[in-house]
Amino acid sequence: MFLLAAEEAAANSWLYDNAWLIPALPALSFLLIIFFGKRLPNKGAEIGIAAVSAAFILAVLTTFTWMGDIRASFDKKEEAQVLTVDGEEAIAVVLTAEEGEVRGAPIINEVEWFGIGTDANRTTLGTEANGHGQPAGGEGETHADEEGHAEEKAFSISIGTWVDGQSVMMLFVVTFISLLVHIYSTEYVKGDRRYTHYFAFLSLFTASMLFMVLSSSTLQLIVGWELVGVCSFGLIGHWWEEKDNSDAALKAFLTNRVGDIGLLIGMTILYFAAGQSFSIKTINEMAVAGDISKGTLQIAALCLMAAVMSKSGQFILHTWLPDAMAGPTPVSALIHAATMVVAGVYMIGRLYPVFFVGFGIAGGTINVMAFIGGLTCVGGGLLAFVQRDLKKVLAYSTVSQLGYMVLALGMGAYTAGLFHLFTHAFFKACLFLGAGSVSHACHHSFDMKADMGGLRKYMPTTFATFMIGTAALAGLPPLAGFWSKDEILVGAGVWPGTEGNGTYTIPFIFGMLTAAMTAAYMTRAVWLTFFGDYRGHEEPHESPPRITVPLVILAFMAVVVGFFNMPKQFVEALRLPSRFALAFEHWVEPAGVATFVSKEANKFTHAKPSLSLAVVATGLALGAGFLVWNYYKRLYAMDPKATEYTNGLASRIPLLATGHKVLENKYYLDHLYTGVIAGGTKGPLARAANWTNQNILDGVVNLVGVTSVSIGRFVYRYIDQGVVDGAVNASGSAASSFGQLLRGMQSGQVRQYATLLFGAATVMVAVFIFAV
Amino acid sequence: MMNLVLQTALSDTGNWIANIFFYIIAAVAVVAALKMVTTNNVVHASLYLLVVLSAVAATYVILGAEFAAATQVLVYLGAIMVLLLFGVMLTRAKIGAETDLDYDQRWIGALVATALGAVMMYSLWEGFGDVTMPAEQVPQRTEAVADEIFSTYIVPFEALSVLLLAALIGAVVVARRD
Amino acid sequence: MFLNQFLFLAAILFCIGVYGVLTRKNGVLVLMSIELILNAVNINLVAFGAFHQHLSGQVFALFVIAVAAAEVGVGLAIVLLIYRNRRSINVAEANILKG
Amino acid sequence: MIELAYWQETILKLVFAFVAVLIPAGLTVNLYLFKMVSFMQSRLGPMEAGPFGSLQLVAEVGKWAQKEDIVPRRADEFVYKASPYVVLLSTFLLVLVVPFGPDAMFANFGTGIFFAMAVSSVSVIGILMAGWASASKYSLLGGLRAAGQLIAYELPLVLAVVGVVIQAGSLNLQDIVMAQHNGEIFGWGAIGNPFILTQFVGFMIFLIAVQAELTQTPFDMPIAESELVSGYMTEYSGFRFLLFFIGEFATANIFAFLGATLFLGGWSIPPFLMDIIPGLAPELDATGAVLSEGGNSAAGMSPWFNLIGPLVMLVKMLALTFIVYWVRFTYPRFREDQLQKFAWKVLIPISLVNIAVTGVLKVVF
Repeated sequence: MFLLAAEEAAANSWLYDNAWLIPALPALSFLLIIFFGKRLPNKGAEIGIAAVSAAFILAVLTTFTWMGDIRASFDKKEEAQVLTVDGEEAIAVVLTAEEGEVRGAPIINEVEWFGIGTDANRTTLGTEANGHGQPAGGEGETHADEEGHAEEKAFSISIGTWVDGQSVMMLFVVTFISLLVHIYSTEYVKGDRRYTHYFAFLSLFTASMLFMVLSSSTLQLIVGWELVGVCSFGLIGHWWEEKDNSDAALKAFLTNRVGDIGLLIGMTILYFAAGQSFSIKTINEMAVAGDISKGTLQIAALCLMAAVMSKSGQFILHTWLPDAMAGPTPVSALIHAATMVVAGVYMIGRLYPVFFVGFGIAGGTINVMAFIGGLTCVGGGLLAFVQRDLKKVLAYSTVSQLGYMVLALGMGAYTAGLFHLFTHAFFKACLFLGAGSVSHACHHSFDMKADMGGLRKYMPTTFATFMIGTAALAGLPPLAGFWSKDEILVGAGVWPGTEGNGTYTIPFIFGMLTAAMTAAYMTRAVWLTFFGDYRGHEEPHESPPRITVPLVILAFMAVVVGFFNMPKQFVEALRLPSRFALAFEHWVEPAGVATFVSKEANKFTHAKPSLSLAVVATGLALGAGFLVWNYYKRLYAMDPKATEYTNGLASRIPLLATGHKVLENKYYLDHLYTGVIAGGTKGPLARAANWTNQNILDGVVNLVGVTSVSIGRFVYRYIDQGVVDGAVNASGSAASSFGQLLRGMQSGQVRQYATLLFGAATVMVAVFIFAV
Repeated sequence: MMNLVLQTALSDTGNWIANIFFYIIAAVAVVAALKMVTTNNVVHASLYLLVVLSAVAATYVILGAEFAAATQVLVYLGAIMVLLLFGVMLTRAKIGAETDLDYDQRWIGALVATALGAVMMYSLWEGFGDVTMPAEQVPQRTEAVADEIFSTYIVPFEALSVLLLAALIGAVVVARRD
Repeated sequence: MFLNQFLFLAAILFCIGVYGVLTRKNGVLVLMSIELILNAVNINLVAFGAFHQHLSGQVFALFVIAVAAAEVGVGLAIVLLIYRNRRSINVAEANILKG
Repeated sequence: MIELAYWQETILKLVFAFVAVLIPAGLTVNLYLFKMVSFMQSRLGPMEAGPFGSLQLVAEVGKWAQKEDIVPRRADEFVYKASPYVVLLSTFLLVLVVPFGPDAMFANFGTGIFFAMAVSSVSVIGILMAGWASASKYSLLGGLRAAGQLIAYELPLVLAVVGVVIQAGSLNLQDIVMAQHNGEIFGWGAIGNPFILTQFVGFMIFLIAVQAELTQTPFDMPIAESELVSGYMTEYSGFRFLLFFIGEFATANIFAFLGATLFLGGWSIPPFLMDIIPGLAPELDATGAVLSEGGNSAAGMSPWFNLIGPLVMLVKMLALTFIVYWVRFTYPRFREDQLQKFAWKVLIPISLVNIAVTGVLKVVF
């Protein structure tokens, strides 16, 4: 294919073609650490850091190259029109939105992994560079060719790398956070009995995650998916001597197996639906072109959704994620906040056409994905209120934020969802590592109520970075979370003036609620940890630089990454160059999606930003945060060491049997309710509900009950006793005597059963032979 | 020697030799099988089964399935029968006749088996009465069998390996003393 | 050579196996009769494979042999378990399922 | 070549099969059991019968043959009597597939080594039969031990052979011999490529497993005199004991023949010797490979090898049996659990790794 973008990138293609190096380096490091780690002066940590640094540098270079390529084609948008080459229409760049924004197509390099069959003309080994800028409309013919060629092959499976905006973004995130976590870990798990083992697993995890990110076929995706699951299992159970930890590891593993069944079934369905192809490209293109029936896609998407639910901690399969906090904190930051748990979100993005068509996202009002995402973000947020373990607050917050991403993708806000993934990775990693730092100071306790409080004086750096992370998570401008959260809310298409892919009213309400709740529970966590008086026993201390430096870097990132996707109006208002607007969208949104969400088909649009929505959402968050703050302030005034009111109203209302076992615990319920009622929002509501329940509902129920009792009496006396019972008794005794007859048949003797079986078979065969 | 049998059996002129061999083998197999189900000593029964299995292996050779024959010997004679003998001996098989090996009403079994046999033979006779085997038979090469297993039947093959693993674990779990 | 001569042999062995399954009380003997039945099936498979000049028959016979191995392993384990619990491998006594 | 009728060929082969089993068995018994063990124990051994006691074996056979053949009263007579023949049958079936020259072999199976592995397990049945039918606790225990041991070591034996099969690319023993004869090590083919060099791990596993399969010390629990009197052979006497005795040594020889075929180049001699000795050069086809016809990949080799080959094999066999008896006369006995552990936890894992490595290297080179 003769494409401008391809020419442009040819010079830089070394990085694309050798993207396999990025996962290969940590994989190599895993082997080296396993075999030689124990003998090295730093017990293998240096190998891990070196390998991940190298992978990080490669990832950064790839990212910049990618950005440069996109920029180059963006500048060429005037020239980039339809070309005709050899009588074949090929479109150089894909024009989607009204200004003709440019999308980069994936660069796929594949080699045959293994093949079966004796066909000599099997696919040629080596790299096969599929061109840049897959044409929007012209894929029909070219693909017919490729398909035809594929038919000749015997069964073969390819392994390859898929470089496009989405994967480049993840490469950057994974290597960046992994590197920081490696550095952080050298201090955090210092002197651990399985130090080498720990670093080996970190390396393996990094390799597997990168392998999964770069996968070009669904099979490869599954392999990577399972590998990260294994690493997660190994690292949650890092201190397996304690039963809780190994239980948590098992729970994570088993819960994920539930989703994996969905993954396997879904991928199998797609494999057969796409004409026996594992290629993500083929599957996506066929889904876009309507070559796979919508019903099939729907079933496949539902199955894959189960996998997303387990891996990305969506309700109701989220329960393993909070328990996974039993692992070391850096692991929680890397795996259970920033990277592995977003694998589900990543997969949705990777196979977005399947979900988009399968769930009918375009133009809808609600769908499974948006609903599950909404449920998760609200449910996770609520649960975060009642935790006394700082890491668990963050864990439920992660659940909630993952729900946010899924919600966004379910509403068709593709870029928003992935952008939130991107920003969330930084500030949540920052928060987790901050929590680790706090616990490092408080002698490895995460109990906010018993062992913390007033830490801001003792650990200023940690406090500052934690505050930045909190503000970013709560979505306060101009930090990262603000931009991504805002984009998601806009994407719902509910607020006047935003367009979007439909009108997702219920998800929007969920989203707004979550925005408020996030601010509230994070305020609570911050207050309990850093304000008030110190409630622990020993003097806390600031952590050493190997812990604080990653924190500062991550806090910095949490401040700046949001600016990658500023809305156009905002950029114009600040008089910045226009290319700063929606940069992330340009870079990340893949051509695979762009082809299918073409403007002509009018299926996919980007929502328009709305200043008023941003103001309202921020106000909501600030308000919620302020209410909680006020609550604790008053509490502090009563008793400096108190962490909750002792006689809350909630202990009397067992209303919240809403879904989670933790909420069944009176103590936590109490706290949640006091918190909310002090905020003055839910109290009257609950009372009103109670009143309605007691007076109206009960009245109706009683009425119905009385009526039915009298009817029942009548029926019993005249119909049941007389007519029905007579019939029943008769049939009963008939069945009983017949049963006595049959009882002889069931002797428990295998021989007798076998005799009957063979005899019956003989008779049947004879009947078939002679009678038919 | 056996390959000579094979070669001659599969050539045009050697048909009658193969036939003679086949009938001898078949007679041995049937007699041994009958003895197996009627003898009143468990070890004798297993040894008769051994004869039947060897005869079946010989039948495979006549049919040109050399690999299947070798597998039959390796798996059945070398493993399954040894296992069975093991089991028999571990469960204290007596030397000499045992009285309680059969049910009293053998005629039911005989009736069912005979009826089944009659029906099967009738249908076979109707279906393949005068169908002859292809005259020009080539022994099926092991290589070709391997190709077949690892291309067309790769999925059943993998499933089978999982089954064997499951059986292994199952057997250990069932027989374990705890 | 007729195809039927193999099929008849298989049919006869099959019926003898069925007779064994139906009349034997001893667990091991029942297992052996089942082996006989499987072998009869195998003869059919191989014979038809040779008849059609196709390898599938042989391949399936191999599969059946492997499955038989698994079956004997598990079956024998069960028999040994029964022996351990009841000091007898008489299947007639293993009738807890009696209705 | 002299063309023989089918019946002539068959009779000739039967005779030769007896020769191939019995002569080496007698040789090794005389050489190793009578003389070598004596020297290792600093004594002379038999000296009276024949020069340096070389006819001692004849005397022994005569002695055993005239002893009474006792069947214990409670024994299962038929099974008791049949079992030595089953053991010997396995030995004779084994020798069928061993090639002694380009044409000097009894049967050229496509699945030669697989067949050998299959029939080698038949002897277990004979042993179990003997153990059960003797109506003796020692015999039964010996039989069960033997069966457990033979099954356990059958696996590493087969797995060790798989490495060779992968490298040769064939199950046919003649092909394996030719693969070694024509092979090269890093482009140097003067001695061919006897697989002992490239499959040394497999060779060691093979030797150990053979030692166990033959129930030779240190793996002689089934017949351990000090524990089980003589295991499954306790009740046997006279001619039937002699059969077991022959079976033991003959099987050792056959396994050594197989080992020589698999790892030492079989009946072939190093290629550079063939260049030196006149009249031994093979007929080559256009591509420079040895002619092959009728499924026999060695058909083009000089017919003289039909005479030289058996002698070469004899020498190689004696070398391997020497190792077997050397170990036998040197080491003390394992314990039963150690034996099982050694098979399942050491030999099998190593042989699996060996297979994996061989497979990878086969693909790479």
